[in-house]
Amino acid sequence: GGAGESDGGGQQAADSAVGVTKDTVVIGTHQPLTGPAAPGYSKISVGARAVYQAINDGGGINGRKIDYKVEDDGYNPTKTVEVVKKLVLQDKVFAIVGGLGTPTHSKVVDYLNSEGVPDLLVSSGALAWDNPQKAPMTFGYQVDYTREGKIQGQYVKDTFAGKKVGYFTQNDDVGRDTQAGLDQFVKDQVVVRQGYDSANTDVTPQLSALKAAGAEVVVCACIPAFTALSILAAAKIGYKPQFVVSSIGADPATLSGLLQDFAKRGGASVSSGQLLAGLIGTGYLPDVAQTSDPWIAYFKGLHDKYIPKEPFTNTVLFGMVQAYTFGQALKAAGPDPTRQKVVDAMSSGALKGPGLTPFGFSKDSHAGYTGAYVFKINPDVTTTVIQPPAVTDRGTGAITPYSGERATPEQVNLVSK
Amino acid sequence: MQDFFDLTLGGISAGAVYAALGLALVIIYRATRVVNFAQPALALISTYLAYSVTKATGSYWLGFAVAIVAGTLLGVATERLLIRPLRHRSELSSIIVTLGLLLVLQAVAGMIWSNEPLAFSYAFDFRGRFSANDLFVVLVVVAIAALVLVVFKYTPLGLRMRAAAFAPEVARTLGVRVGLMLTAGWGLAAAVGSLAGLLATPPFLFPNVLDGVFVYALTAAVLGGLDNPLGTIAGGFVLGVGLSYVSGYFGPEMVTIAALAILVIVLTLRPSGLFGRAKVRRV
Amino acid sequence: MALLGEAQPGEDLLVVDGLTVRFGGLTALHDVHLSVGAGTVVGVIGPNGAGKTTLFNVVCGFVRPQAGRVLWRGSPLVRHRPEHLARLGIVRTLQGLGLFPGLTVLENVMAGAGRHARTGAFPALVGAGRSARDEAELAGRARETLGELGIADLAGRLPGVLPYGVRKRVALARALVAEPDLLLLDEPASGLSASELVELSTLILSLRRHMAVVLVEHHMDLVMEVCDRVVVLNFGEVIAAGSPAEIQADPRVAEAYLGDPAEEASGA
Amino acid sequence: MTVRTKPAEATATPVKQRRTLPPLLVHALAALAALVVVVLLTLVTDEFTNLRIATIGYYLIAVAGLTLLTGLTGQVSLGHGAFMFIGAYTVALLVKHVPSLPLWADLLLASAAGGLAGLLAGAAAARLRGPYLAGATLALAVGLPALTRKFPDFLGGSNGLSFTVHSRPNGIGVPELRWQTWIVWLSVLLALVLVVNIVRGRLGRDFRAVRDDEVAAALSGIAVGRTKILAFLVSAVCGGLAGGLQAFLLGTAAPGSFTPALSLSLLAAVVLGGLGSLWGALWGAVALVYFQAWSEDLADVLHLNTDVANNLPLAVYGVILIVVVLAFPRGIQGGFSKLRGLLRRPAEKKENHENH
Amino acid sequence: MLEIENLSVSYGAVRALDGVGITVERGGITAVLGANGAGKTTLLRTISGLHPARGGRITWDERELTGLAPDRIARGGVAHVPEGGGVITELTVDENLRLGALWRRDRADRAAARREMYELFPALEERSAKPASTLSGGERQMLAIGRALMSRPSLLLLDEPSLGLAPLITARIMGILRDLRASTGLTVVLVEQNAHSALSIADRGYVLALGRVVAVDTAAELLADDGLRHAYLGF
Ligand SMILES: Nc1ncnc2c1ncn2[C@@H]1O[C@H](COP(=O)(O)OP(=O)(O)OP(=O)(O)O)[C@@H](O)[C@H]1O
Ligand SMILES: Nc1ncnc2c1ncn2[C@@H]1O[C@H](COP(=O)(O)OP(=O)(O)OP(=O)(O)O)[C@@H](O)[C@H]1O
Ligand SMILES: [Mg+2]
Ligand SMILES: [Mg+2]
Repeated sequence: GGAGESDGGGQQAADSAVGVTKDTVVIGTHQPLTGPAAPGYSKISVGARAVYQAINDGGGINGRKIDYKVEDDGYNPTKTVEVVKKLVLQDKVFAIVGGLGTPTHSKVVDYLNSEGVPDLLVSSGALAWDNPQKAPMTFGYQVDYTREGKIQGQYVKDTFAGKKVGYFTQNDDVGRDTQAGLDQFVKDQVVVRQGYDSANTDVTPQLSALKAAGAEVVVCACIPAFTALSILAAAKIGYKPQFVVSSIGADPATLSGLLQDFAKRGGASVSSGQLLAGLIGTGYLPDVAQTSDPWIAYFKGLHDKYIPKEPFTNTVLFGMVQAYTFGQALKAAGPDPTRQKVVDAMSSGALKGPGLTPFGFSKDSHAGYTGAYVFKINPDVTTTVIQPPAVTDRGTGAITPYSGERATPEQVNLVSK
Repeated sequence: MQDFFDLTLGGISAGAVYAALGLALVIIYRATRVVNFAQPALALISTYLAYSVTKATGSYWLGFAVAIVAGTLLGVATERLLIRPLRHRSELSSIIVTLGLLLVLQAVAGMIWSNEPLAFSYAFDFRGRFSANDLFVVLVVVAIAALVLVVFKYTPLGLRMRAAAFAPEVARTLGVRVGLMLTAGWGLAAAVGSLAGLLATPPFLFPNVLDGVFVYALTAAVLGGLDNPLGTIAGGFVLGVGLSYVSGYFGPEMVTIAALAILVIVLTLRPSGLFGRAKVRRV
Repeated sequence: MALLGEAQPGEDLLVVDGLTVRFGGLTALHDVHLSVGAGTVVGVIGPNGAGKTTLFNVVCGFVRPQAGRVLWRGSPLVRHRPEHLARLGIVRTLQGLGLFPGLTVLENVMAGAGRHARTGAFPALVGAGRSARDEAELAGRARETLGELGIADLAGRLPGVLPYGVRKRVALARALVAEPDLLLLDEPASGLSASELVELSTLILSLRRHMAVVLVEHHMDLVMEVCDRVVVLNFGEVIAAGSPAEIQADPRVAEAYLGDPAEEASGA
Repeated sequence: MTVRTKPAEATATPVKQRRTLPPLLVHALAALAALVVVVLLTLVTDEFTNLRIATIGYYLIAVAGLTLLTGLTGQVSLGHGAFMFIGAYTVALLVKHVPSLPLWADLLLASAAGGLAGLLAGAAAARLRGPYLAGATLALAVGLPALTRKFPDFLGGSNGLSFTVHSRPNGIGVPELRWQTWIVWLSVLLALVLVVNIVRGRLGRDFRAVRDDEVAAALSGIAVGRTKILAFLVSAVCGGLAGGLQAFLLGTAAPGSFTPALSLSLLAAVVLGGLGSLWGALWGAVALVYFQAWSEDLADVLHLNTDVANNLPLAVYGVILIVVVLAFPRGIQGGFSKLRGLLRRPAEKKENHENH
Repeated sequence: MLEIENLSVSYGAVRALDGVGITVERGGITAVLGANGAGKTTLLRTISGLHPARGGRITWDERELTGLAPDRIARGGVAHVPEGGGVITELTVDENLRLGALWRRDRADRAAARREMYELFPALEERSAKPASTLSGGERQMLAIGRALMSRPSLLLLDEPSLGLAPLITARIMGILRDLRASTGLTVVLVEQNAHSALSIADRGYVLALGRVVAVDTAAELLADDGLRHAYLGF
């Protein structure tokens, strides 16, 4: 086993099959279901649950149904530690899957690793999850912020050469790591850097500053609500930059929901399409609007069957893909899964799935998706890919186009009908 | 300089919203000596109702009206069911009960409308440095404050309400229908609170949307002196503009610290707020 | 205004020297002189709003005068605050009651005895050293004082449920337990029954052996009986001072305060 | 009605004779007994329950501090979480930057840092009353954690700091969590001895006197301002310790943990337990931990649509707050006292010191 | 006519009034005397509805007051000056005064009553715009009495009105009561510690002790009865 630094007790636990019975596997996660951080995230577990339900309805994985326990931590790290300990000690989960948030999850990584609990597919793009030496049980999921920043940076540099660039980033690791990537390419084009604080929804001062500095391209490392807020604030002050938005905040479905029927009043009429048209975003999963994509069609089917009342957004899709990926790993762990076997399956590099870029999982890397594609939002809020998937590393390595094959749903065939 | 001007205008419309919710707090405080922590939740529910009505009928103003009426009823019900039984109890009891109500109503909102943000539009066009909507917000708030001031200070109804709040037992022996006054105070306050919710919510509506506004509203009310509607308005604008400068010049992460600093400075110099009654005889 | 019988500063415990207090446009005290010698009972009377309580407030440091000063044992009290008084040996009762409703009668009285506690703040904080014995001693004193006022059996009750007259006694006990050198009594007799009045006057007379007393009162019988000297305030000015008999005979006092003799009979 | 002639000596003698155990000793013995109970409890419960017991421990000291401030001195603080914030960050920074310092020193410094903040807050707050105080303290709870974002390199920004405190000596065959629980309770009980001493002694009386009537208190020689600040100081020391213990126990310090919601639930615990009573603080802390747990379990049991299920615990918790306050005017402790009164009515009547 | 029959009131287990019967003729001034804790305040509070009766009946002008809310009793013309005055310190002097007659419809009459009160108590007029908290103890008492008279009550309940008043003012107030009785037929129940001054204007007096009526007679007889005076009134 690779449980380098964890103590003896942890290593024993790693080989255990806690949470696995003849016919069930108990897994858990922590999510902000309520409180100020819930908007935007509370639907992830809904998507995941739909997939687990589909798996269970199809007889489970190797005959075991997945018991998915979702604990609400309200994005409060103290609460996260408590609920994760509850999941581990009381519910005796087999693994934590998709724990959400950097400030929250970073508080339980040490604990989960020392207890030998697989900590899979963390819902955050922080770099910390990819540390197989110190955190052998922890695996990332989404593309990390620096990789994504690099891809955005190169795109901006190539496409908007010579134009003035402004950054608008969340005041935490999202902003910091993204800028680290961006700066490798567009540092000398940058005229202004503004940050926002997720507790303060008035972003007009920042947008005014971006406008005042003459930024023609605004790279926005924002969560969806703040992407929408910046678009509205820009509209308010009559500022029309080219927005380039990170995957965490560029879901067209969510954005158009947020921006529908604004400013229809007082004679003006601005539809969400008008506000969003031309916005450039990055992504690593196919977009829900790309109905021709086999995986989108597949997940849409699950959605319509299990959660038809929820809007089918990329947020829901995010949860679905996450659950599906875990299902693949569990299946790969064989008929008698142990914690160590699941970890080995994760790092085997064999997981091919819904994402348009590959996972970075191997013996030496626990990075999640390793690249992104670039898309543009059309006036009808569909998307067009304007730069195909490319992959890179989190350092200063090159960005290379990715041309690997994706497995189709039929090939993976996780859920039997 | 352009920056300064924009920040000022932005601060004014933000401040108007703080003032509006602050007014609701002041009215209830004047009417029942209770700080109503459930105020944001009462406003929240009314705003969600407005959202649903607007969505169903397409009429913003119908939703607006429904929200005000619903808010009033909610306020009345709160007073009757939760606050009245606490008449003879410490101020803490009412703080905790209104907090409990805040949790319940936010949860109910989440259950019905989900915790995900919904688009909630402005009353008028929001575009422009000082947009039609900004003007509307400021005018409404100033008008309401003036009205509240006149009602409380110059009408017999206001006098009754104040007497009922300060000394219910004495007021009763003077023929004041104390229960009615307290209920009326809550109804009025909740109506103003709902209005504040409608003004403060856009662009997005979610269960915790008014939390931050509430903190600043309470700060504004305390700044201005809780007994004084015009003080609250002043407090709201001072806070709105001040925080806008801080956000613009020092960064948004400084805003909450700045609010604390402003409050501490003002209260150190004037423990009853900018416009609160100064010293009272104590012996 | 130099008044007859005014003692030289230095001989007196308390000297009030040219005190003027204004509230906005209203002059509550104007150039008031007054002195209180050890072991004397000085009455301060005057119509409602004459400034009697304000005078006490200045002595206690609640109100800062616009002019004049207050000397305690010959040295001026500068920027003094109410909480310093007890240590100086001055204790005051409040017009009304001023009891602590959440403290038992015993605790109310013990709160007034803090002057005698010998432990510093830190030992009291950790409950070390003498603090426990100190507390027991304070309780002993408080019980004794309550006993002397005839209400020892009520030690464990909360004051809120007691009749007014009894509460008044508790307030008095709280003042006396500090064993002050100067006791300022603001209307101690209000709300007391006739028999209690008699007891009160006996008590005040007996206090004279240990302390000086300044008495603000509207019960003329009491004032006349216990006071060595009486000072009359009207609209913030001293209009008369002298022995009770002189005061009673003074026509200005009758006009401003007592009313005509016929009504006085029924009024006092 | 005559007044004594020779006061001091007359009373001093009899007191010396009926000497009982000093309260400090009595309280220390009680704390020891409580520690034994807690240790036994942790031995018979599973590890996760140990965590809950530890959680109750640090909430207890925070709530006890707030009880002293709000229940005894009448100063309503909506910002007590700010002191926990300071305590937690003190421990976090010490563990990260001065790892050689022993745990007890970390905790002591956390309490001291909390106390220092309390001193400042108290000095600013001493002149405020009612809603003004409430507003200012709420602003404190909102504003202070924002400091972390101003100094992201030092305080870790919104992600906060993570660390591990190794407190368990090698060779002790006790699970880590159980050991931590013992440490937490040991510290809490030590601090409680201090608090109980204060509450039962002269200072406690001064606190209550100031709460009841500031003017009369001043005239009784109680320095009102200083007493209020002292109350803030003591309660902030407790808050700082609670925060420090939380950091020690959970290995985290992040701004997201110290939201106004935390401060408000501490206040709720004070009222739920029974205002002004230290036993109440215990019930309040228990309620804080278990009411939330129960409402979550309840939501789990009922299988509901996700929006309802997600929000149900919050609603249930809110309802509990409302119902308890409405139905038990004197909180849980008040309910207990009433019950006890009913059980043995005639026996005790003489010295009815409220249960503090 | 105010008729109180067999009235009993308790505070928890403490019985404050026990089978009290009192009759006051219209236009009469009746003194209620008694030592501390006799139940005088409780009696007035029960009449004005602030405290529930455990048993018995109170009628005023043929109308039963028992069980009515205090504000209805007040609007029926019963004014109550509570022990200590009950001035609302947060309101101004003028607001306190106006509050007294707010329930009366007739605006002009309200204004006239206000002028009258300022004439009666000039000290109040000077301070009309100040918060009542700035008043001296005696001034507050004046304000409380003025406020009660504002509504031109038909029954006035006074709880120790002389508390803290200078002899001159006490005498003036007693005079005012006598005048009002003569001019408007005001009925007064006067609770006093100060038996002497109360009996000097009252027609009749009741003496309470431990919640029971122990003596009732004309004021003159009571004043003359030395035994009673010593036993219950202490002078
Ligand atoms: N803080 C204050 N602000 C304004 N006016 C005040 C203040 N304190 C006292 N006054 C006024 O000063 C005058 C003197 O008041 P003071 O209380 O000293 O009277 P007093 O002699 O004690 O009367 P009483 O016998 O009625 O108690 C009063 O007219 C009062 O209204
Ligand atoms: N709120 C209360 N709770 C309990 N007992 C009370 C309460 N109020 C009054 N009492 C008791 O009722 C009895 C009558 O009190 P009341 O105040 O009516 O007497 P009073 O004649 O007005 O006395 P005083 O002359 O002191 O004003 C007293 O024994 C008193 O202790
Ligand atoms: Mg006075
Ligand atoms: Mg009475």
